Amino acid sequence: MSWQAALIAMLPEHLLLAGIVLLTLIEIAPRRWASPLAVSAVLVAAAALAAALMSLAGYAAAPFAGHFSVTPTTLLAKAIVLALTVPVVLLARDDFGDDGQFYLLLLSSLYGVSLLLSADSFLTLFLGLELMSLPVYALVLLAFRRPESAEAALKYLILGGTATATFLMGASLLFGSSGTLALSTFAKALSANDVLAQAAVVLIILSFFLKAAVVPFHTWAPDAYEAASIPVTAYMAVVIKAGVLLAAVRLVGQAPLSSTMVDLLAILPLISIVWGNLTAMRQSSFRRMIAYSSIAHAGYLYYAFLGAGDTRFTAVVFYVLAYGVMNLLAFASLPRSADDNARDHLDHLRGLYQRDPFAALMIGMAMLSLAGIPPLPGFVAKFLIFKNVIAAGYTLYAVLGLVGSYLGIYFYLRVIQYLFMSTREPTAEAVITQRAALGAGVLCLIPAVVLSVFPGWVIGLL
Amino acid sequence: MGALTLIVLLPLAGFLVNGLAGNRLGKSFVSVVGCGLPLLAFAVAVKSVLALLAAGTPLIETVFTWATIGQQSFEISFYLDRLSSVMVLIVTGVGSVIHIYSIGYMHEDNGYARFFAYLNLFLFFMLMLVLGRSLLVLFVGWEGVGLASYLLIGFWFEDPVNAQAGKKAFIANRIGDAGFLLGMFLLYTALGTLEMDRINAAFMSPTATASLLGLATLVGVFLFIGATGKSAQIPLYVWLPDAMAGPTPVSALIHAATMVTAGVYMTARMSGIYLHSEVASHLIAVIGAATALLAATIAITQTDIKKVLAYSTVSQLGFMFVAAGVGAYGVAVFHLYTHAFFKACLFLGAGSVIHAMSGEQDIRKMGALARKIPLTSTTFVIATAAIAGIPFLSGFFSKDEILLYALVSPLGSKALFLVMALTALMTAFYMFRLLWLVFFGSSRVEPEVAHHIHESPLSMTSVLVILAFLSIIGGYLSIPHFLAPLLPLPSAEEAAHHYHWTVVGISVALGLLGLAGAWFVYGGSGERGKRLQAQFAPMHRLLYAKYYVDELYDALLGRPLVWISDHVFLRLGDRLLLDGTLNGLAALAQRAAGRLGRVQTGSLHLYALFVLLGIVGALLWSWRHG
Amino acid sequence: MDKVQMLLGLSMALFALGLTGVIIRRNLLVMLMCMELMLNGVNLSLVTFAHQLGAAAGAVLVFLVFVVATAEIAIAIPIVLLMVRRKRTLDADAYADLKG
Amino acid sequence: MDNAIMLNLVLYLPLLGIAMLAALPAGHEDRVRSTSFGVMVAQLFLTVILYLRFDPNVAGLQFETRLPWISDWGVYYQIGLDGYNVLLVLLTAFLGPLVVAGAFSAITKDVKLFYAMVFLIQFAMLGTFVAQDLFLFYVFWETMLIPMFLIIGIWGGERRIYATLKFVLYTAFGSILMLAAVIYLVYSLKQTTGLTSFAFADLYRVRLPVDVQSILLFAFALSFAIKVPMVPLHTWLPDAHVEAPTAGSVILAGVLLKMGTYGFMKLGFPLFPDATRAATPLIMALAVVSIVYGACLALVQTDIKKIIAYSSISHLGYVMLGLASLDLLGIQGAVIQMVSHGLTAAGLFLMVGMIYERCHTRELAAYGGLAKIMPVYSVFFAILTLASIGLPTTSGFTGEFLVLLGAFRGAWPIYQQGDAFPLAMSVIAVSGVVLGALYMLWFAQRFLFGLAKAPHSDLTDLNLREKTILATIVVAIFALGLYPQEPLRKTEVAAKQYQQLVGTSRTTVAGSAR
Repeated sequence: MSWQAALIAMLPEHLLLAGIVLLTLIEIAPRRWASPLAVSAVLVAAAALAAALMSLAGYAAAPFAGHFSVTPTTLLAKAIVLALTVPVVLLARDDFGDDGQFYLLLLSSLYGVSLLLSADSFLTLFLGLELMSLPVYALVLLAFRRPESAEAALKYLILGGTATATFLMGASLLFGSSGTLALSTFAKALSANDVLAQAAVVLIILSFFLKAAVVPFHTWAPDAYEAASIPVTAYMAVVIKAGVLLAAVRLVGQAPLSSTMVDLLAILPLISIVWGNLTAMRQSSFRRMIAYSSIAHAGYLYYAFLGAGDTRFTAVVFYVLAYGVMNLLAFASLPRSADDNARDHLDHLRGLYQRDPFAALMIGMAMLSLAGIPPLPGFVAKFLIFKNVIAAGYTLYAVLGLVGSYLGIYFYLRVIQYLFMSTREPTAEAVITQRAALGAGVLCLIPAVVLSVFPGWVIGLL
Repeated sequence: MGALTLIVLLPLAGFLVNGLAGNRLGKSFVSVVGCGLPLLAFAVAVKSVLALLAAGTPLIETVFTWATIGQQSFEISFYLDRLSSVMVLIVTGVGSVIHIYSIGYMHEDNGYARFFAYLNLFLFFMLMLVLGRSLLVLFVGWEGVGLASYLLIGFWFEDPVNAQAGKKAFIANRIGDAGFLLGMFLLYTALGTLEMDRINAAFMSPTATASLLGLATLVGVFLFIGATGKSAQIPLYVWLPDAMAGPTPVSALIHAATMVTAGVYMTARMSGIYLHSEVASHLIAVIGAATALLAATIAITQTDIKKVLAYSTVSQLGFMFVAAGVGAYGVAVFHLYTHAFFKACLFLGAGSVIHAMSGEQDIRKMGALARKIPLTSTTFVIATAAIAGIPFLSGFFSKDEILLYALVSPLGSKALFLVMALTALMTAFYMFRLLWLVFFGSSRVEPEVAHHIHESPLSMTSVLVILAFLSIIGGYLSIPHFLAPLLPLPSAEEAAHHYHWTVVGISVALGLLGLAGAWFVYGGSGERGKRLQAQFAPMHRLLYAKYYVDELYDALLGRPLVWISDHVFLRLGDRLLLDGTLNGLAALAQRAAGRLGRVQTGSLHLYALFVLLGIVGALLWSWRHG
Repeated sequence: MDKVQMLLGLSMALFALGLTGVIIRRNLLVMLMCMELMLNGVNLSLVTFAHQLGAAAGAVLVFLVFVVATAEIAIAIPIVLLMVRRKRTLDADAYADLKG
Repeated sequence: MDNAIMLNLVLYLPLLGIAMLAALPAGHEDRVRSTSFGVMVAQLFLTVILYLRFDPNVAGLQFETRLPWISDWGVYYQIGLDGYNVLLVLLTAFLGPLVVAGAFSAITKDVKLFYAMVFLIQFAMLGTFVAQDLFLFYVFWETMLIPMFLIIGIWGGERRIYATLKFVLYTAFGSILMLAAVIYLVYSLKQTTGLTSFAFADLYRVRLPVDVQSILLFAFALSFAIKVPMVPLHTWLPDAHVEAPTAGSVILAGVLLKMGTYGFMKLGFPLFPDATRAATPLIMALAVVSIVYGACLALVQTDIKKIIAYSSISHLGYVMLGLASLDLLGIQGAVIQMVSHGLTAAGLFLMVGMIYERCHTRELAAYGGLAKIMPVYSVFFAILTLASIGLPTTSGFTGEFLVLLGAFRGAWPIYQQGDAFPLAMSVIAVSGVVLGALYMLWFAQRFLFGLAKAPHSDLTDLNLREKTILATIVVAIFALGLYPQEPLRKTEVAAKQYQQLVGTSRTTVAGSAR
């Protein structure tokens, strides 16, 4: 491997690394000489841009052969994940202001994600996963506004650790059955009927379920999401989920699935669709509701794997894009308030339309999109996935999944009902519209519109 | 624009003018428009009838094509032959004079313009009915007159009773119309046309297929259902007596002279079909006879002057249907025509009486009015004599022929003849009873009413005179003979000759008997009447209550319908079953949501347990299926 | 070769033990240890395979696992401290404020 | 202007309207109203031009636009006019200004949002009608939900939340299954013919075994039948109507319900002809049940709006009967009946709204003797009532007469082959004529006649705006009743195509239903 190749191929990672270094310098410097927010925003954006351009240029290289490689698709995935992080950074403004550690942790976790996305061996994959997860445990903790956040962090940590262990156990069994840690062995094992390999595959898949919060491994999500602060929740709900799913695509690739795997990849996601959508109905905390909704969405996302091999990547990427953008739009438009508890409470949204029509419309739009109602992007994304599932011949699963998604409509509409149909209670104070948050909102609104009006163009790009 | 179209449109113009601007134009103008246009229509009608007689072939005017679908097209066209010419003359002629009568009768009413607008609207639809070439046009008129009658019955809508009566009339007619529609559909399906001349031709043509003729009965019955509604026959006659809630001119025009006879006209018009169906014809005859008898019995006991006349109308319509039923369509139309005169005269006379009695309609509170309102009473006497079948008056001729053909026609029978004879007797009886109770005998008028009893204005009395005159001479124009080319009488020539004078004798006897009977019972103080009533108290109660038919219908149809709709459909079906299920499901989802939420206890142990179970379960699953 | 089998069985046992420990033990620190136990189970199996197959990759992964395990604990301990400062107990069941 | 462009303009004018409203500064509610009205009128104007330019003799699409939208799936942005939708597009555009004008005085809260929502739903409805690509159709179809959800939910009555959620959840459920069916249909098209396309024209060619057809038809029918609505899927309608603001009811009754029948006519039945013909008895039965059931329920309602709501169920039963009859008269009648009901129901709801603005109650018991107090109002009301019970010379008669005649004519040969069921259905359907008169006249009698009830003795009669609105509708009603020839000409080709599509078998033996 040539170090130039490494230099170029890992440009996005390097940019993130540079960001990490800079932030550390800012932290240790006696006097603040740059705004961490600005730095991280710029660098994440730059990294995203770099990845995107490289992907468009069709750049491909394997600086660490067998462990780390980039292809246009991986770069595209990276670009999307990084791009989705930019609004998160902006969002952090009024929760963390210029508190550097948040950005530090965020970027390191992001580094993990991008490592994850071009891993070729279980070594790198494992590194990526952990590098992604560990900072997040700390991030959850970081919201000192909530006394429970420590509890949440620990729950997340312990279950996450379990996931790691499960993953490693799977990896080692795979290693044992194939003699190598190359990622490609997984795809082979999918169709193999050697007991060891199959167990390995199952364990690895389950660990990914756990990271993406699929029933019954979802239990950490609601607590962590609720106790974390808005930017962190957004990060977990969007970026982490996106990273895990894209990694899963990389892992499974285009390999055909044995019927056992199909059922595994259909039934648990199906359950989590139903479970998430039902449980969300009764929530009074916005973030907790979003947590359950994200559990359901994890279900839809894993459905994508039922589709034919060559359709999976597109489906997942498009869905992640639509889902992420809309989630971030909602988070960006949430009304601000001193008291985090109150702010998180759904009642805080009552009559928001009277107070801040724009925000209300944005949140409403996001909810409808998440509910998968046309013409919003969420619909096209769902359609894409279910189309593939049916085309692959799993009509029954598709129908059940759709019916499950029907259950979800209610609680999204409930939010809209709060926004538009109930009058504001006098206590709710006027909204302080944050420029940064507004920027984040706009940043999401544009792609949202593009995705709704020209879905064909976007799909064409993927 | 053709003459026939003009005839139809003139009243429409009147309706539009009076309806849209009447209130601003003042009564005199309204009267001019309201009466002038019908008169004009009458003139045009006369002219075109003359043209028809000159031409000899029916006049046909196509106005426009209503709809073309595929090959078939529905055309709005008018058709004038001898039959429709009789009708159009009656409608425009009698109609016009009744309009004139209304000037005086309605003068005080503040709905004056509205009234004339409605009357003109009625004429418009009625003319459409009688001039329409296709059943479609006829049906438009058919429903239209129903609407006009609905509006006019409920003219004084502030009294819920009147509105109720109007609704009742409309619904009863609608029920008939449903049958009528089915008849139309069947014909259209079979022949692909609704034009009546074509339909008749198709049925009469020697090449008519058996399958087509096989439909005759069904079609005939369906159409007749429509007739029973419009012409108040059993079982749908119940609306007509209530319809008397409308202003008296309306009763005269719509519920005596013209609209109610539409059914008879239709049967005559469709004779081509009925001639091929003995069953249908018999049905018509039987229903007609039964209705005639039933109505006559009821009429005997009624005490409201207009109700008596109403039931007599029902009864007379029964006569007409008997004629149609025995195949003597010309005779039916003949009676229709004479009836138009004397019944209109009677109603308008009644109106004049009511006018004089300042609104009183109960004949028990009248009596000995002859001297106070001579002109009215004279005309009333003449008309009564006419309907009772006293010789040499119009009614005598038509009724006599009905009785004759009921006996001699191949479709007739002795029984039928006897029933009709009995009915004729009753007719004479209750009419003369009415006459006596109102105009002769001792006065039972309340004093405060008594001192301002006055003869009606000229505009009304003149009309009475005209109609009385027509009731006298009307019979000398033999309609059956006039219509013979179109509607040949049943082939019973020698039988007719053989029985002719017998029947004449009988009917004259009946008329006089009725007169004598009424005189005997109600003459003088009318004590005998009361005693008779006391003797047959239960029967009298039954008759006076009109056999409780209204109550019966309400109990058998009205209440069950509402009850089922309310309890079965609404409460059980919609609320309990459908909404109950849905709300149940919603509640279920909510409860499930609660349950699932409670699983999230917050205990780390439980969470870990889930993970363990998940892993173990998945592994076992994969081993079992792998 | 039964030695490998045995070692593998042992590693599995460790793993299962760890997971059960997380489930049943009430003390937070013990739970963390159990988590480590799972990882060590994995390590054992990795080493075994590496040895059996004579491939170094497995052994390399083991070192990474060590690193990560320490990192996890490094984050976990302060969290636990925070929690204990709040409620003055190590009993995991005391910390179930987030639920529903 | 080029027709295709004009059609697009008609379609997007509402969005333009929304933009204009957004541009308006807050507070100027009258300017909001006038702007909305202006846009709607412009739209109507353009639509009328298109209607006049529409060539009745051309089979297939006119004024077509076809652009690739999601090329990878063969989804096209394809819109155009044909005999199926031309009248409904005209109806939609016709009601637009009336809806806007009707809400001038009624809506005072969040005026801007309200008119924006009206525009949005107008856009969605027009889109649904003109869409010629199944994906596009579905997108528009679903988009309709949201504005209606808000219109009922924000400006509705007391139980508006319940009503609007009921409406959305009901409809959404149908759509979900339809979505699955859509995907499956397209996928099987790809399987059988190899081309991936959502275009109606292509989908009409797909061949499927009857059992698969039936399943798919069921999925489509569920969605459409809920919109129509057909008994027993109707219970959302009364609540939605009662709680919705006048404009909402007018849109619902005027256009939205036609979506269901249009869907059946354009998609449901032609796509699955064999299943349809197999299910015809069921469809007819449901149609007749809707006619009778709706009428009976209308008979016992005490809430004015509910009476009209249930009457809608009854009237749309005729449409379904006509479509199921597969007789040209019936089909044409069904089309006319759709428009006719759109006019009469819309008119009646507008009138209810007008009286509600004056008396603030929908309880029939509270009314009476309006004919005395508000003569003009009563005249209009009477006319609309008569139109709704299908009195000759009104549009209602044209529709009902043709439908019933067609149903009868279609059933007769079947009867002669020994199956009396369809005939029986068409005969029972005729009874709807009586029931219709029964409930509407009883309603009118209690509403208009009798003595004036005390509180309303000093009501002001209709003002000029209201008169104009109603007069427009009444004119249209009589036009359709007296000279249906013109619209019938425009739809005839489509009716024949429908007849032919549903009439000819497109089944296969080797089906791949999984």
